[in-house]
Amino acid sequence: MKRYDLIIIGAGPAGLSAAIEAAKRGVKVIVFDENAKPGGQLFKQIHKFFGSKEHKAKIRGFKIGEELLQEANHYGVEVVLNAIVAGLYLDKEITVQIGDEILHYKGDAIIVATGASENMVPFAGWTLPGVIGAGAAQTMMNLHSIKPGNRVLMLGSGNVGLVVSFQLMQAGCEVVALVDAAPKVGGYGVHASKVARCGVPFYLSHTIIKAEGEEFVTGVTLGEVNSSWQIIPGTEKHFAVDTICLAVGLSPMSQLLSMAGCQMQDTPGGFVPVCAESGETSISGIFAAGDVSGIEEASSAMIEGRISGLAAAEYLGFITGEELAGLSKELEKALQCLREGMFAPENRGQTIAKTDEGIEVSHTLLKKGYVDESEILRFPGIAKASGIHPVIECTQNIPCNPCQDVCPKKCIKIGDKMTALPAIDPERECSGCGLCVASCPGQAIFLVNEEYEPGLASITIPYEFLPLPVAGDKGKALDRKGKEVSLAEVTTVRTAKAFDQTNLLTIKVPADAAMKVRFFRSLEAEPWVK
Amino acid sequence: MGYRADVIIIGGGIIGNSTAYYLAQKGCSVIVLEKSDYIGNGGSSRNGGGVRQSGRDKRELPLAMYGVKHLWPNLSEELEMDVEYYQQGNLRLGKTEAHIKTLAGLTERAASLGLDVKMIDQAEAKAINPYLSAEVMGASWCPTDGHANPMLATLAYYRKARELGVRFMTGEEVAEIKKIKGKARQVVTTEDVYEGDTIILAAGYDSRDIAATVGIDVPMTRALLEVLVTEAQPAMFYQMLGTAAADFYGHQSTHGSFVFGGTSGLEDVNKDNGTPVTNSITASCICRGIMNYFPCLSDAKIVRTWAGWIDVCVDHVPVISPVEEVPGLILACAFSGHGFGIAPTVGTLLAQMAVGEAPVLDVSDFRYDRFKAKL
Amino acid sequence: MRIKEHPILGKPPEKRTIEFTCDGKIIIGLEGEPIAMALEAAGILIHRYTKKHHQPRGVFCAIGRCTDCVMVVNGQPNVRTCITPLEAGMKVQTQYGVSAKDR
Amino acid sequence: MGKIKDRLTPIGEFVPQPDDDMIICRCEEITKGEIRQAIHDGMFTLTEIRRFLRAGMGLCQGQTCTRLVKGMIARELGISPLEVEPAAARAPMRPIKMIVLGNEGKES
Repeated sequence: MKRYDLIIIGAGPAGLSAAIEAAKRGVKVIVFDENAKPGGQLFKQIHKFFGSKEHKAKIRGFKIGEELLQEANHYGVEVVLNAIVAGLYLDKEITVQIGDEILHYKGDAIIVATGASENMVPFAGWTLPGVIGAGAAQTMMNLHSIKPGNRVLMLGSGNVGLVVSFQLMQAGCEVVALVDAAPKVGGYGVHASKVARCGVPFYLSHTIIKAEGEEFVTGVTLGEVNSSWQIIPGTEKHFAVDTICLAVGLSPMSQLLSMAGCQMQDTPGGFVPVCAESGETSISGIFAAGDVSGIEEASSAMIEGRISGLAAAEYLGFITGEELAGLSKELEKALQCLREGMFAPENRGQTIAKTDEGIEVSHTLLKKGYVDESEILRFPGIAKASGIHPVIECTQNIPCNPCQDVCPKKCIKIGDKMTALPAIDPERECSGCGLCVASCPGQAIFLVNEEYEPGLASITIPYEFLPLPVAGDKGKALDRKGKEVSLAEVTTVRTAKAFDQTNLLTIKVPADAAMKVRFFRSLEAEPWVK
Repeated sequence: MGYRADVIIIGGGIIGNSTAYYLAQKGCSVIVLEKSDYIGNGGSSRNGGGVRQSGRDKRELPLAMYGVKHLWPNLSEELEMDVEYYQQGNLRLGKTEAHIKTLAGLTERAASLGLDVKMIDQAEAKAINPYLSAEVMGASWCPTDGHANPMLATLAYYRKARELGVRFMTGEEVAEIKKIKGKARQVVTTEDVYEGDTIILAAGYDSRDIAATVGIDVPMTRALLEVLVTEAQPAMFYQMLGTAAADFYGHQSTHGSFVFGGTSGLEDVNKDNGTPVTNSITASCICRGIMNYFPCLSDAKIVRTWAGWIDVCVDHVPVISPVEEVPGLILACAFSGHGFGIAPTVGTLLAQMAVGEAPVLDVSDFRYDRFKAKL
Repeated sequence: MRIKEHPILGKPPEKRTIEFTCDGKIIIGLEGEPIAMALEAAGILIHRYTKKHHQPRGVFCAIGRCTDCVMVVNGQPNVRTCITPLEAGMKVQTQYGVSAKDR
Repeated sequence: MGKIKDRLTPIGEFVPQPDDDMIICRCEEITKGEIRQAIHDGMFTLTEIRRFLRAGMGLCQGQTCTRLVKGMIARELGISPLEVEPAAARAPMRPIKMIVLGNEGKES
């Protein structure tokens, strides 16, 4: 029997983080993953992460994955890929399929970090080719450079639905609509806004009646639902699409833990092990970390992984109880930060009317995915100023603060509480460097100069599409819902290593459009525009 | 609040379900108490599905033959649900001279008791099942044996019994049987009290603890057995399979998947964590066993394994017996892994015993007090 | 439909192009990519027809869980094409029920 | 309302619904109507539905449909999905060829 101090199942953000922390303390660690590539979902996540520095905020998921792998290698973690853990048995024994044989391994401790799988929702025609999970879309485009379709309808307005919609457009697909049966947008408003400003219509309180097509999807019919989730007759809407993408939630993949006999509990968020804060399950020495113990963001999974890695190191006698307490204190604090704000786990499913600052939440944001012009002025990220200045359309309390850190002029204030809304300090002068625009994971910061030229304002927007416009290009200035406001001309396009693939596009528009325009579309900017 | 019925059956396995069905047909009121949350939680739905007469102890053989003759052929029709019964014979395979000798002995004994079973050679076996490996030297062949789907058979009895008004209580754990005025009358669960004129105890291994509450002991233990299920294969054959060396047993189901049971040889000393969870070596061992006889299945994928405890009697023959010391109590347990195939017969017999009819077969070989010291 | 250049990921890593067949037709794919991706790039969406209702199925989860994308590969049925790497000369067939049509 | 213990508890007549022919278990092609009918036939748990209809017992072993079937049982019985038992977890977590599963026990 091959024996390791610590066996970790799953080389995603939680598993790798756990491996790194344990290996750092001298623990002999082996990590198994069934996939050909390590990193779990990180390599499909091409957007920048929320959070603060310690959460690797403003770094793109796949780059975090690369960093974790490097670190794991550095500390001597053995990562075995294409290794399917078939079962978790008594005495912390696992069987693993590697190649054409089954191997038995025992660990003195085991961390299960198997992540989650997608939930699906049935409707007429949901078995047709062309109906896919949002995860499948991500796998196709971000791992294998394959476009999942040309015209896509997204079901689900949670963060996955929103982020993947944006990614679909980045891959060159047209997203014809974003649909959710819930009456309000489930994910972060900033994610919704960046999709809405590309012109994607949001249909809340709508669901799919049927997918059409004989051999594969050729269209979809939606209908509006009432408060008891019944379709309201006469509200049917038809779209010609070739792909329907489902992003209706995730469930922990906790089968191994349940097979091992860990005490489990069924919760609205899925079937999860009963865990201590360290991730230890009811079986001493078996830990759970990341989505398998409850669905959260990858940022949380990484911290949970680190905590469980340290806890396992303590369990195995590589560090003392006091050392563990000291080390995990900071981590628990960091984890707590991510669990605060309007999207905190305890607020799930609730409607929050006001921000922590007492500002009424934008209703259009929840219904249509963008903050209406009439609502935007009440938020502290919007302040009139002369000359160039940032406009921060970040209107919900989410755990994120790179904008505050990055501004060399200290124009942006969030304070110690990471979930506070960013505010503009009117006393400080913006240099127009654009670092805040590029660093905002929600792409919610714009630089506006109402006095760019007589009668013309300049607006700097984050831009992550191809082809990249060049100075002098003319196109359409779009508002927050993607509607044409005016014509616009690109004045400058800035790219820099520090911007990390977020290009800063500065356009000039009529001065009275300065608080309307938030996106630019050159006639050939997006491949789907003929 | 208290419930009463003519018959209280403890155990919602196939024995309890079939008995409930036959009793309901006779017009009795019946309550079935099942400890788990599911109907057919134990060995009833976790077995290889054999409906065999060959290879049986001579005491069991009449029960098996009665079932194959009178009950199984019409069961799907009677229960209005396909229980996937196939009567296409049983091949018990041998690969060595020693195997053949064992099989010949078994065959001779069974044949002398009136069962249509004979030894066949390699060519005959191949003619019956062309997929056999060249290593197979011969087999015993019982053409009237077969198999059925244990999960469906159990639920078919349940569904029909329920339709006939049998009250099934799941999640109802029996704490004790209570004698009232010298007669078994009450079944006390953790939540309620049930009263019946007759109490049938058919709770698998748990029967031992429950019987102990009225001072009766059945010498049995439990063993954890494992079964493998493959992905659906094209239709290949429908015989029941077994081997002289007991490497494995199994069959192909209507669905196309193969269901194979087997052992690693360590079953008697298996440990568990309180749930029927298998060990890490049995499935691999069974696969090797199967591939020795059916190399063509090497690429078939195992999609699922499961294990179930069986209640093993000290002499590997069930206890089906009224208990004179505790009038009103009938035991039906210690089936030793042989219960499924004879379940329709046993249900019929138990129903007859419960209503005071003479059972259609002699059950005296299955008495609870047959166990004696060896010297 | 392959993505030639991506605004964040840039150009996809170079891979050797190879030939394989799907229902006898020669198709060009990239070595080592999942079979399903090569088919998707070639516009082949239907991987199998179901046993009972003969309905078409294709990629659904793309990570090897749902088993909807299975096909007959080199004579073996039920191969999850979304996680099986493509090799030169592979013989891929649409699966009907549990086997290929010519069975 | 919690778990249903008494299997004679009335749950109302089976009323056909327009989308009863919708597939729920993609592998075994089991429809919504079949599952609803089974519940009305007394199959009150996920385990019984699986055994009765094979829903969740196909190639994927219920990865997609288990959650959906749970929801349907809860709806028909008028209980919370949390009162419907979770699916049992059994090895192997992914399908494994017999020749591979049999190839173990070697120390490498």
